[in-house]
This record gives sequence, C-alpha cells and structure tokens, in this order.
Amino acid sequence: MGILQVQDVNKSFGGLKALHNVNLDVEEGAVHAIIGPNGAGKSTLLNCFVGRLKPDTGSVMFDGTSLLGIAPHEINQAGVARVFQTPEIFGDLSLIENVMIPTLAKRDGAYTVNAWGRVDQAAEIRDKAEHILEDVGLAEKREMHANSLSRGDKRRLELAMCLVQEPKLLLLDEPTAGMSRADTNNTIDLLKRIGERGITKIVIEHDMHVVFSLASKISVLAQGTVIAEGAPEDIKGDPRVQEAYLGGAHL
Amino acid sequence: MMSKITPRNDNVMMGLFAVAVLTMPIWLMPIGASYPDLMQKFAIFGIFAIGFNILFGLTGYLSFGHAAFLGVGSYTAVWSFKLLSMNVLPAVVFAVLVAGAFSFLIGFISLRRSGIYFSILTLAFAQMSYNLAYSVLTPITNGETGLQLAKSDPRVVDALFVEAGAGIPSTNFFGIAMSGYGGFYFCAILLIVGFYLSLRITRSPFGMMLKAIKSNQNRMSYTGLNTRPYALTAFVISGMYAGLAGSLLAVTDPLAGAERMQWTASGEVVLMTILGGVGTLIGPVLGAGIIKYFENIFSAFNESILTSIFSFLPDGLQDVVVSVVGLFVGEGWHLTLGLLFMIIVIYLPGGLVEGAQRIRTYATKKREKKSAASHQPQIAE
Amino acid sequence: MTVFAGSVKTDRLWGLILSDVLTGSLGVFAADLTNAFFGWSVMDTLALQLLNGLDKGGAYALIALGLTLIFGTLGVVNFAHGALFMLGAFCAVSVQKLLTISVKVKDESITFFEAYKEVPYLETWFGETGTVIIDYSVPISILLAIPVMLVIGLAMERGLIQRFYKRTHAEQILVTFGLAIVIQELVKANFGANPIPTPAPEIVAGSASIGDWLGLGSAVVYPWWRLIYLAFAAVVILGVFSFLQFTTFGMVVRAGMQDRETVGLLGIDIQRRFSVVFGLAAVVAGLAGVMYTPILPPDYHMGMDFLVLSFVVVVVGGMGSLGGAVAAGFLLGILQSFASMNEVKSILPGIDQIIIYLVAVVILLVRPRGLLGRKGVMEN
Amino acid sequence: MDEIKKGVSRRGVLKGGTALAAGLAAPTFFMRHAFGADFRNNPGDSSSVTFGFNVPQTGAYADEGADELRAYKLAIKHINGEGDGGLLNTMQPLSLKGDGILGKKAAYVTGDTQTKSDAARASAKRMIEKDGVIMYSGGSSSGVAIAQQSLAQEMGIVFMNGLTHSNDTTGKDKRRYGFRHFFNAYMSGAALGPVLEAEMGKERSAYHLTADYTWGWTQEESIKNTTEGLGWQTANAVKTPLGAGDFSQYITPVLNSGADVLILNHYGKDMINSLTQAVQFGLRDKQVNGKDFQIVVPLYSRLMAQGAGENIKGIFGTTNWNWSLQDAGSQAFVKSFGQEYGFPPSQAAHTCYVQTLLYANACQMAGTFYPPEVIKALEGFEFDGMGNGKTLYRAEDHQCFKDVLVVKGNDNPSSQFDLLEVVQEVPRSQVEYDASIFGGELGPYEA
Repeated sequence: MGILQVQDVNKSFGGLKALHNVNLDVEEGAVHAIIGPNGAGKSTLLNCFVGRLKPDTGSVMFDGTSLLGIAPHEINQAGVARVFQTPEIFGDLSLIENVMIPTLAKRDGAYTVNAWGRVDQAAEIRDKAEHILEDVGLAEKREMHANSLSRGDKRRLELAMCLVQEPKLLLLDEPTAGMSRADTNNTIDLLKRIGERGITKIVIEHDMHVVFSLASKISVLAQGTVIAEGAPEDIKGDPRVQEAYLGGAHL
Repeated sequence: MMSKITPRNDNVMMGLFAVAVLTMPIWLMPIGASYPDLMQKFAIFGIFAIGFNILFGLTGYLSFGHAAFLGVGSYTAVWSFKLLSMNVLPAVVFAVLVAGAFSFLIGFISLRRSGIYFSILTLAFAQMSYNLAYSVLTPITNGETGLQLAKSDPRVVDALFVEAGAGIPSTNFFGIAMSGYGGFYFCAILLIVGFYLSLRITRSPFGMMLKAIKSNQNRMSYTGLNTRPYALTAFVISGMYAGLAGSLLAVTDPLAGAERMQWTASGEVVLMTILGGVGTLIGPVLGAGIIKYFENIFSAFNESILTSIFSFLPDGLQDVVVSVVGLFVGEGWHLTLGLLFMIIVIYLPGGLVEGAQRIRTYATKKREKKSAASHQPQIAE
Repeated sequence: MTVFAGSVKTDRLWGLILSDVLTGSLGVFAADLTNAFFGWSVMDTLALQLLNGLDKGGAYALIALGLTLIFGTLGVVNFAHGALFMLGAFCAVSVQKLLTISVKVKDESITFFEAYKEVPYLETWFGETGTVIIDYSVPISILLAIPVMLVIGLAMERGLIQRFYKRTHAEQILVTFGLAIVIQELVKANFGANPIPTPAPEIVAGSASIGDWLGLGSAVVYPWWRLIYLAFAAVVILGVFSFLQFTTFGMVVRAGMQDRETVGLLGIDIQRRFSVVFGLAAVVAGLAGVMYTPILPPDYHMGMDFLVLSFVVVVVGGMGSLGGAVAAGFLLGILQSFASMNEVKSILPGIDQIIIYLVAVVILLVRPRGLLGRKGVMEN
Repeated sequence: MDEIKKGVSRRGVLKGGTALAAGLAAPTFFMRHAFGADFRNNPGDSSSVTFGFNVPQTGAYADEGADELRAYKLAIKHINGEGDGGLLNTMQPLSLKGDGILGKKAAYVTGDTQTKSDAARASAKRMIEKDGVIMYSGGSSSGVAIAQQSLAQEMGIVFMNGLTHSNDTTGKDKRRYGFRHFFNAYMSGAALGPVLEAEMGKERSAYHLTADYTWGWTQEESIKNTTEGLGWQTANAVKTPLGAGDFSQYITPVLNSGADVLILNHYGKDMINSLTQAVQFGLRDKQVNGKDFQIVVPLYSRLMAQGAGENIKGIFGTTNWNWSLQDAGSQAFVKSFGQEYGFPPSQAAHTCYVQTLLYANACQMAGTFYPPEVIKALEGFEFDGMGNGKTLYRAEDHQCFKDVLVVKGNDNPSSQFDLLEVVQEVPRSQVEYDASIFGGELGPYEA
C-alpha cells in the first residue's frame, strides 16, 4: 500500500479529456517522477492532489484519507506540500518571513491568532527558518524582499518553504525549469539531500537528466493516460515512451 | 531606511509617540490647533485610521464601507448614554462590541470576494446602512437630526444613584467631564493604546499572516493556512477600532448622525491612510491629522483674517494676494485639499511617511559626506 | 479561430439592446394580457415605470460605459469620471451663457442696486431667429462638447493619468479623486453652487402622449426630452460598440483589453490608442452630461452624486466588460424604478433607498465577477 | 489597596460592585459649572466681543451660505456704527447705539458647516473653544441647526438659528440657548390654507412627495393638516430619498392617481429637480377632474427658485421674507445690502441679519453678556421695523411670530431678481399656535 493512491481519475475541460482513468500508487519514501510530453496532463494531475482542481470521477487517497473535496489548506495540513512551476512566494515579505510563515502553519495549524507575540523574538521558529535557508543556500539574503530574488533563487525559496514543513509528500512541478546547468545540479544535490530525510516526492520534470538522477520510479503520462510505469532503467528502453515523446506534439 | 525592528526600538518609538500625543496642547499652539475639539478629532480619527490600516495596510483589502462601523459605534454609545449611564466606560465597551459584531456580519459576506468586488460589497452595505439610518430607521437613529440625549432619558444606572439635575447631564469618566481637555486626554490615551495594539499586531505572527494575505493568497492556502478567517479577524479588529472611534465621537460630543456613515466618510479614512502612508504605523495618524486640520482651520480663514495677515504688504499688492489666497482657504478649502491629494500621490506615492524617510535619507547622506570629509583631518591629527 | 474572445460577449449585448428597442411593442402585447386581469391603471403604472427605468438605465449606462472603457483598457480606477460628466453638463451651461449675453435694460423702479431685464443680443440682432437659437442651446452645445471633452480627456490622460498606469488602484483613486475635487471647485468658483436651469427646446418641453400610441389610454404621457435621451443613449451606446467592433482601431483596443502585453509585443503602439480611448470615454461622459441638463439642472456637485452609483453599475456589470456595464445600467435603472412604486414600498418600506446596493450585493454573491466580468480583472 | 490585600470576599465583591456603580453614576455633580460672576467666553475687559458665523461654504447650500455671510458682515458693520446703519434706523424698540455692544466693538469669525451636523458642531466648537465667541449663528438645514442648538445648551453659548424651517427646531428639540427668527412648517401650512382655498377651491385631491427625513415629515404633516382641514382629499403621500436626483419614478404615479394638486415637500436641490421634472411631465398643463392641475411648493426660497428657472411660474409657496416688500424695515435692509453688494438679499440673509441684531440688542438691553440674562431679554421680546411687521419672540419656545408671506412664481419678472410675487401677507394671528402642541423642553438657564 502506497502513501498516495490515485484510482481511475478522469477530468475533462469542456470536450477535452485531460485525464483518462489515471491510476497511480506512490510508495512511501519513493521519488516518483511523472514524465510526459507537453499537454499530457501532468500539471492537471498535480492540481487534483492539492485541491486546485476536482476530478470528475475517481479517488485520490493520501495516507488513508481522501484529498477530494477538501480545501487546499486542509490538504497541506494533512502533510502535502507543493512547489509550483512559477514560484508562488510572498513577494512583498522578506525571505525569513517567507519561511517562517509555513513553519508557523505547521506548528499552529490553519488558523491561530497570535497577535501579541513578536516575530522578531520568536527564536525557535526563526532558528528553524534560518536553518532551512542555509540548507538551500539563501541564508545571506534572508532580510531581502522575496520579489528581488532571481528566478532560480525564488524556486529555492519555495522549496525551502515546503521543506520546513517536513511534509509527508512533496509535489515538485518542474523544479529546475529555466535554471542554468549549474543551478540544476545544485538543486539535484539539494533534492537528494532531502531524500535522506525520507520525504516522499512526486516530481514532474522535462529534464531527463534530473529525472534519472533522482527518481526511484517513473510513470509516463501521454494524452491523459499512464502509458508506462516502472523503474528508471525499464522506462529508458520502453518503446511506447519513445513513441510518445517522438510522435507527440512535443517535437 | 528605517532602523532595525527590535523591541527596544519599538519601545522608543512608542515613547516618542506617547509624548508627542500627550503634549499636543503645547506644540499645536503655534499653528492654532491646540483647542480641545480639534485635538479630540485628531485622536479619534487617528484611531479610526489606525484601525483601517490594519485591514487595508496589512491585508490589502480596501474597504469602502468602514464609516458604517463608525456610525454604529456612535449610535451604540449614545444609546448607552440614554439607557444606562452617562459614564463613558459602558458606552465605549458596548460600542466596540456592537461594531465588532456588525463588522463580523458584513465581513463574513464581503470577504467572499476580493479586489474591487470586495470594495463595492462593503460600499453597498455601508450605503444601505446610511440610507436606512437616514429614513426608515429613524426610530433608532433619529434620522437627519441625529440621535441626541434628552432630559427624559431613563439612564437606569445613573437613576439609581443620582437625582436628575435641571438639564441634560454631560458625559463623564467617573466624574471627569468628557468635554474639553478631559475628553482630549481620554481620547489621547486610547489613541496611544490603539497605536500600541496596532504595533503589536504588525510585529506579531498574526500580522505576518495578514501581510501574507496581501502578498499571495494562493501560497497561503497551499501553505496550510486558512486565509479567510485571518482576513475576517483583521476586518473585525479594524471594525472594532472604527466602533471605538465612533463611540469617542459620541463621548466627546453626545450626538450621532447618519451622515457619519455616508460613503464620503468611508472615503475620508481611505484618503487619510493613503495620504499618511499605507501600511506604515504612524502614517494613518498623520493623514488623519492633516485632513482634520484642513477641514477645521483652513475653512475658517476669511477675507478679514487674510487682510490682517497680509497687512504688511502695500495696499494694491495686498488686495491681489488676499484674493488669490482666498481661493484656497475659507470656502475654497476643498480646492487645497484636492491639490494636496494630487501633489502627494504624484510625488510621494508612499505618503507623508515616505516623504519623511526621503528627507532622512537625504540628511543622512549629507551627514555621511560631511563626516567623511571631516574625517580626513582627524586622522591626520 | 477567435482572436478576440470579446466578440461573443458583444453579440450578447446586441441582443440586449435590440430587446430594449422592442420592449415598446412588446409592451402593447403585454398590455392586452395584463389589462384583462388588473384593469388599466396597473398596466399604465408598469409601462411608465419601465420607461422611467430605461431612461435612468440609459443615463447610468452612458456614464458607466466610459468608466468601464477606462478600466478595461488602461486599468485605471477613474474617480474623476463623475467630474467629466459634470463638465459636459457645464458645456451646456456655458453655451447657454454665451448665447444669452444680453443688453441689460435697467429696471428704474429699483434704486438700491442694479436690476435688469435682460434682452440677449441674439434677440436684438436676429429677432425671432435669435430666440430660436437660444431655445436650442442644449442641442447646440453638443457640438461644443465633443471637441472640448475630447481635448479635456486627452489632456487628462497625457498630463496625469498616464503616470498612474503602473501604480496601485488606491493611488489611482486618490489622485483622480483629488483631481475631481479640483475640477469641481474651479467650476464652483466660476458658476456658483446653485443649480442652473438649462431647459430643453420649447418644441420638446412637454410630454408625448405615448399612451395613445401604445393603446394604454391618454393618462400615459412621457416627456419628449426623456424619450430623446433614451434614444440618444441607445445611439451613443450603439456607436461606441460599432466603433470598437467594426474599425481596426476598435479591434486593437479590444485586443488590448483582453491582453495588453501581447498586443504590445505585436509592435502596436497601444499606448497612443489608449489615450484616444480616454478621450472617447470623456466625450461619452460629457455628452451624457449635456443631454441630462434639461432633466437635472446642473450644479458643480452633480458628478460626485453620480460617482458611487456609476461604480456600482460598472462592478455589477463586471469589471472591464462594456456589455456588462450597459446591461447593469439598464437592470439597475429598471429595478430602481419598480422598487419606488407605492405598491412595493408599502410591503417593503425603504426598499427604494437601498435597492441598487441590495441588487449589487446579491449579484456579486451569485456571480463573483458581476454579470459579464472576466476572471482576474481588478481582483487584487 | 487594603481591599485587594484582604483577598476577594463575597462582601468585598458586593462592596466593589456598589462602588463601581456609584462611580459609573458619579456624573452629574461635577459637570455643572457655576456661572455667576464668570461664564464661558466672558469678554470681560476686552475691547471687543466675538460672534461666530457658521454657514455652509461647501456643498449644495454654499450660495445660500455665502449670502448669509454677507448679511452677517453687514450686521457687524451696522452694530459698530459703520455704513448707513441699516435696520438700526427702523428697529423698535432699540437699545443699540451704533457704537458696538455695551461699549465693545463686535468682531466675528467664520466657519464651514458643510451642511453636515458633525462638521457644523466641530466648526462651532472651534469658535467656542479657540476663538472665544459669545454667540454663534447660521444654518441652512434643520438637522444641522438642531445639532448646533443642542451644542449651544451644552456649552452655554447662545445659538441664533439661521434658515431652519422644521417644527422640531422650536418644538420637540427646542433649547433654552437656541432662538429662531425664521418661520416654520406649521406656519407655512397655516398661511397657505386660505390662499389655496381661494385659488383652488375646496374640492381637491392632493398628492404629496416628501423628502424622507425629519424636515420633510414635519412639512408634510403641517400642510396635510391644513389641506385636509379645507376638505381636500389626500390621494397619497410618498417619501422620496434625499438627493434622489431623478424623481421620474415618483412623478409618474401622480399621472393616474386622480390627484389634481401635487405638493412638493422638498427643499434645495430636491425641490429644483422634482419641480423641473414634474413640469416636464406636463403636470402643470394637465386637466384632472375638470380642474387645472396645480403644484405647490410649501417652502420657497429665491435662490432655489433661480435653479428651477421658468418652471416656478405660477407656483404657490411661502417665504419668510422677500426683498420686494415695501415696509420701511425691508426697504432699509434692501438698500444697505444692495448698495454694499450690488444685488438684493435673500430671505436667508435677512433672517441671519435680523438674528444678529436681535442678539446684540438683547445684550445691550440686559446690560451684560451673561447668557441667562441675555436669554431673558430675548424671551418675550416684541419688536417692529425689521421687515416682518410686529414680531414676538415667544418665551415658551423661542420662536418668532410674525406675518408670513404667501408667494407665487412671477409670471412676468421685471428683472433677474424679480422671481417671486407676494400674493398675500398672512397676518401673524392666523399662523399662531399653542407652544405645547410640539412638546419639547427648553432646559435650564444655567447651562
């Protein structure tokens, strides 16, 4: 039994079938990559996990409870965090605040009014946040406004915001898109280090270098259907996968 | 730039603020604003604007209906004077509670939408309150005339202890009369308390969450935070500030009129906040002060005052100057206000606080240059 | 392939306007039906209130149209739009004052101050013809209002508004509100605070017996000028839509409303076109003002009186949706009229005081972005 | 302190509760400041005494406010013996000598009420607290006037009402420190009665449109009493929102209501708009029940009539005063005002001017500025030569009783100011009423 079980998920937009009977079983502790050509339905699938979209039919079970029909913040509180394709961060706030917010959310739950304490005196939370910023290499910039970061740094920040919550499941939507080779390698190292913490991860990625250096299992999505699934080395040689990529709209 | 945020610096700022507020009767003297009523208004609208800023400055939700809570606070306070006691304590407490409840209702519905849709929802609720208070609800609000005290009011608590006097009694805080300077210091202390609360909120984890709402609501919910109750809490808190301000209006002057709830009154607090500096601590208080100063002092200049001011000029020139200046004061004070809004927002988008910061940065730079220049010979010594 | 998704919406609007035009004849049909049940007077009342509603709706729609054009294209919250409406009305006042520059015949019975009977030069020079010209001062002032309002609009956009495209809505509100106050005070300094009567031409001063035309009985009359206003509103609205629909200029503007960046990337100078749009919006608001003067004698504050209402109309219609603004204008106008009926007020006292806001609340709760609003416009 | 140390006993709590409640109620002993020798803003040895003129300078009534201000300035001049003396020449009995008041020169400060109660009170408080005025005056709306009048009582400074027409001002909201020279809605109704009967007969059906606020209601009530007393039917009485702008939705129901008179209980912009639009709907040219349809505007003002233009022609109403009156007082006032400013004064200007003089004269009569004495001098004061014939400041409600003018819009004006034609000067005896019918209580002399 995996930590995330997706059964027969269907989703259409108007006449377009974005997901067709998708089944997925993510093992606890695994790094599960989902690959596929553009428009295969990868992001749609992730959106169904975090409450942004609701599938037409099917079920998404996480750790024994359904993720469907509950609000995004409840899904996060259940232990699912997500990094977006375009970083979603608190642009007007400093980096340290960006990380403190998820830390507090983890500690105090979805809604707590602590209007008397001082953020600048919350040593425990602050230490934790600074620690994670060090992990992602942003410690020096901690007082900067998040908006002033480079794109790569924004991603790293978003990753830090997810990691600090120690989620059970981390969803990564193209974590290295638009990064330089060096940045990409740094990110891979970082993700590998997290791997040691035992966080289950689902990665959507175009960069095969990233996928094969990280993934323990790969599902291939094409036109809304899972066409292949298995260990990285199996997928590499799978003719269906090559067909999907070469014959797909991608090229 | 601002100095670093530490409890110590905040306490220093608090201290300076408190001193500045309490010494208003002294330093406002030269500009002719040191009489009780205007200083009361500075404090009261300062409170209103501080509360508004907790919603608008922190969460970014622009309410166009905050005057409704001000009005509700006033009505509650006057009813408390009429039914219970002329002591202001119950009036203030009830006003804050009722305004809180009222803002909870309106906030609960309005916060289902964001952006300008939210603004229009709050505006609609406030305008409904105003229109109804002016007409159909007259039994509760006394309509156009405004809710007033009457000699025949029951005042049940007071009636237990005191013989009714010849006239209508005045409001008091355990015997301290709330008109004149007594009223000013009462409002001033509440302003200081209100400012301190807003400071604590701004520095607190809760305040950080509110800023997060303004910054990115999506990220907030994917971070496991339920944004709406946070926004609603901010809305209710700022509604309670408005209710407090409204009750103080009644405390210092026991009359509550419907026009307090009109959209222009809601607009006024928006203008105060932006004028002073949205999201800053001191800005809203400054903005409130400036607008009230204009309303009360600039509007009072008339030809004879101007003539005496410019009497040092030669006759012909004096007439010209008086007629030109006359356009901007007295009946033309709106014109000055309009121009002020435009100039501030064009050249100082961050409001007066930004202006002050710029001056400080400029001064610091100059000083640094100077000290750099004067440093050399020192080393030589 | 639909490049401009907006066309779908505008089509819907055409239908709406068409049905407005048709309402008159539908009314006849409905009248026969209702009369059978309620007798004459209910039908008369309803027909008149519908006309009142359409008339009000026309005024709301005209003001809201310009406002939403500015929202949609420039992304600017223009609190000075009411002031433009007022300036239009004062174009009519100015023309009337110009035309009635008079020889002053002193009233000799009064000695303490100068009292005159005024005889306009136009009348002394041209006799009857002069009188007629003066009589037509409101229609004549349309000719003046178009260029004047265009210039004012362009000047406002170039001189002030363009600095505020990238600023927050709150700042836009503050600066345009400040501008509105300044304009208003200048008008007050020149024309005083009292309303100034600007009557419609004598020939359309009275009422049309529309009851006779529609078979509703002769008690049903309606002022000519209000009918003209309604027709005028329809023409201007149709004109603006045709302009945006059928000209290349309009196409670019509509595309810009959908996606400003992309159109900018195509190498089209969208900025200059937007200035023209602002001018156009000013002209529409100004014309609405000119034509409204016989109904509402203008005073310097009339713009503020309409400001809140027009914002409600725009938002109820959906931010940046032209069709929505027009539809909401008519909807709110009609509902306001019906809510003011004694029969309604006796059940719900005070309903006419709040109906506009009540409807706004209900619509915004049922339809998050107003009647025809798009996602993501002005939501932050 | 001891209480706390002892800990909380049940008795202690009770005691504390009583103490708290007593404290809550402590109020009333402390605030009555003893006047006697000294009183608020006592001019003492100062060579001048200051009045506050609080008028609308912004908003819909700004023009009316400006005219009031002109009249006030003129009054100050005349009190100080400058200019031609104006009504000091005709007023009887007169104590003023044209050398100021009790030997002190009169000075003034101004303020803007914005026609809002809050702003008016703030402005008045500025005058009282900062400028040290001994009396203030002004107003263009009843709500604002009543708000200022109750402030006057709280502060112990006399308020002389300007233009306020509601019955409440000297009725249920009357105050010892407030005085009104202007007439009221009741008098409008009473004065119109006979004229309406003569002009329109006894068989009429009236339709009221009423501004939905307190002044509108008292106006409607008063005129309805009169018309129903004449035997007229009341077809309907409909409340309209203040500042409605477009009144079409309220006017169309009149068309087939069977009514043959429309009574517009509106003032200011509401009056201008509703009248203009009612005429546009052809009501003035209509025939109902075989009679000419008529429109009545109970409270007329020349400044507002200007805004309605041609539409006022032939329409009946009442007014407090009109510059065309030929008595010596009116002539004297029109002369000095006209020569000073180049145009005739409005009724608002007239009432404000008269009020200022009356107050000054009362101080002179009382020989002191001490408010209770000044008030007593004004109460029951009977005077003449101020443009309204013999006038009484009734002691019971501080309302002036004088002749009321019934006017109608002039069909053929001889000048730009000749808008209203006086139909009848209804004598004071016909508009008098018992002070008790409107209730209210003046309150004490010592504020």
